[in-house]
Amino acid sequence: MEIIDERIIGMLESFLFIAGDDGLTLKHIATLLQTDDESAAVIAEQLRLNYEGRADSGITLRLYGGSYRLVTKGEFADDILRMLENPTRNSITQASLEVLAIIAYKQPVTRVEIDDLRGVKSDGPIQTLVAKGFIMEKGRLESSGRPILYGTTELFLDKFGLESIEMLPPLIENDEESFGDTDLFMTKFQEAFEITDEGGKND
Amino acid sequence: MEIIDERIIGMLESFLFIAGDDGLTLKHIATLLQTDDESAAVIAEQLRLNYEGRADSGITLRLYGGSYRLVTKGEFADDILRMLENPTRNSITQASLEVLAIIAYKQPVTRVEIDDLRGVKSDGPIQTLVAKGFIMEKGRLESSGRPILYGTTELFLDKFGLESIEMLPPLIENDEESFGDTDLFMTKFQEAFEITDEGGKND
Amino acid sequence: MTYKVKLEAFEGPLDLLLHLINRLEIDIYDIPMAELTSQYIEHLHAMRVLELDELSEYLVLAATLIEIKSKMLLPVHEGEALDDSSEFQMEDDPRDELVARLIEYKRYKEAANSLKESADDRAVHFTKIPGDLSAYGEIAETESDEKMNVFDLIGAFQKMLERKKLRAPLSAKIMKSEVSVSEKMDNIMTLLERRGGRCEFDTLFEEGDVEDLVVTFLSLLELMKRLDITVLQEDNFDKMIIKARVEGHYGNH
Repeated sequence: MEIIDERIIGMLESFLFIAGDDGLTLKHIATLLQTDDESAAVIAEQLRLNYEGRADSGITLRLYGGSYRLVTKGEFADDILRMLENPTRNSITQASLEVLAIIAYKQPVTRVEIDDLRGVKSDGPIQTLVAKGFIMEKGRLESSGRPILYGTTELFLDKFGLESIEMLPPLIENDEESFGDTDLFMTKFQEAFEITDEGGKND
Repeated sequence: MEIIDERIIGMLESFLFIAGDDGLTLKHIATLLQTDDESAAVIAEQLRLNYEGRADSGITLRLYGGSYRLVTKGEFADDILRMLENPTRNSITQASLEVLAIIAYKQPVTRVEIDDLRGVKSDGPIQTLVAKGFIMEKGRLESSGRPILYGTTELFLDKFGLESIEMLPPLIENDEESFGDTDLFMTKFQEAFEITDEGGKND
Repeated sequence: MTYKVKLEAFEGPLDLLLHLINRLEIDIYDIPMAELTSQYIEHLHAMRVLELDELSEYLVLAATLIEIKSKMLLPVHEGEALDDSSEFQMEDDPRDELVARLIEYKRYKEAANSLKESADDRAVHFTKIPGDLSAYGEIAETESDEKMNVFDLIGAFQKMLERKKLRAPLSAKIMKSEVSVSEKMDNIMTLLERRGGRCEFDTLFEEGDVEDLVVTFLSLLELMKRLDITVLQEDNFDKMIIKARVEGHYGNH
């Protein structure tokens, strides 16, 4: 393995420190370090490993929405929250979350499609999500009425801890098993027995 | 020498990191680490020594005007100049964007109000935004000092593709969702059932 | 008899239906329409006391359920096969469309849960305000004519609100030098002295956070009580003026 110059890791840290909440894209890091994207990624990864490996480090490196950001380590969250008067954690309603999930996976998508999928009107949640900066207009559908097409924002990726929209976990495809715990249990039970059976045949 | 718990050094780093340019006083650090001033000073000194001893660290700890704060190491000052030449996306910084958002939504608004909302001085971004022609003086507040009231310009509407300032999407300022149909639903639901229950007892 | 309905907020008719399917341990691929429909309608009855906007949406689904149920009661027209291909045309199950909708909805409901988890994981990491680069020199201007996005404004605003939540306790709350009421009373009297014994009420409230303002106000009340000051207002809605007591004058007694 190529040995990375310690100084360049320090340099990256100083850049990221200044960038703070804005973060830096890989491209930007490469420009600033006067190197190529690939090397920049290696250096960033080394910085992350340094942070993770040191117990006396309170910060670490994360990639959210395509931007590398320094953030405090999760283990200090309680200590930090202790200082807050009224720590309000993500207060997002189930309805808004459902709408957000539909938009995240199906974007660009119209309100009518969302309504149809949920079986209820979604105007309220959509308005909330726009105001929270999680979704935005991504143009209009070229059909009668030219309805707004919604998509997610960078802030959404940041606040939901996603590197990019491609990094969304896949939707559960055929979830016959997930209907009812009994079914799941039975399936697992059967799987277990099939394995045992096969094992027996091999003897 | 007393051995300092590595975790508490990390914790201090995470606090200092969040505090940013404001830094933390020794008293404040002692409160946060739940220890006395003397120990806090020892821990801070250890953190500083760690930074200074590591070539791969881009930041260090400084005590200015009674506040401890994290700063980038002096040796990277020249490299940081490259950040000036390669500002992040758009040509408009996050700070300017914030100030612009405040002015757009709260206009007419004074500089003091903007500072209060942001928690940092906003002179720089305001100047930039005036220079860019996005904001302008919209009169003076009739109070002592007659501070300038800022508002957005036609150019702002044009650049952001807005027909009028009323076309700005609505904003939510606290975490509560104002579209709390679910809560209302639950309350009414419970009320309804309490009534039914009482009816039952009377039988 | 009043039936027991589990008090749960449903996100809509499909959500209610999923809830019933789970609770009744129904096989979604072989829904007993009669049972599900009656349970669903029972719930609607319980909910009818509420004047919900969404009630109409719940009713639409009720109609669909009833329709499916009745279709399933109709005799299957067996002798109607007109050509050979008919044997490949499986009899359409009237429940298919509903099942497909339910499964689709459930997928997104689960995705919503996983998003929530992901957001909770993210929420334990805090970041810092970007450093002020102008301290290092002039920031290069990359003037461009490109349109800006209004949604970036919202994002910037939301980020700022979040940061403020962190900064409030860090900078203001603990670090602030708390001024006591008695100290503030002294300050006010000194100020009045310097200004020839009177000043406008408003000038005392020009700076400081809420707590400072409250302390100032309490100090004024205390000073008024002690008759050290009097507060005058010449006319309705006029500016209020604070006057220091002139030695020897104890009110109008």
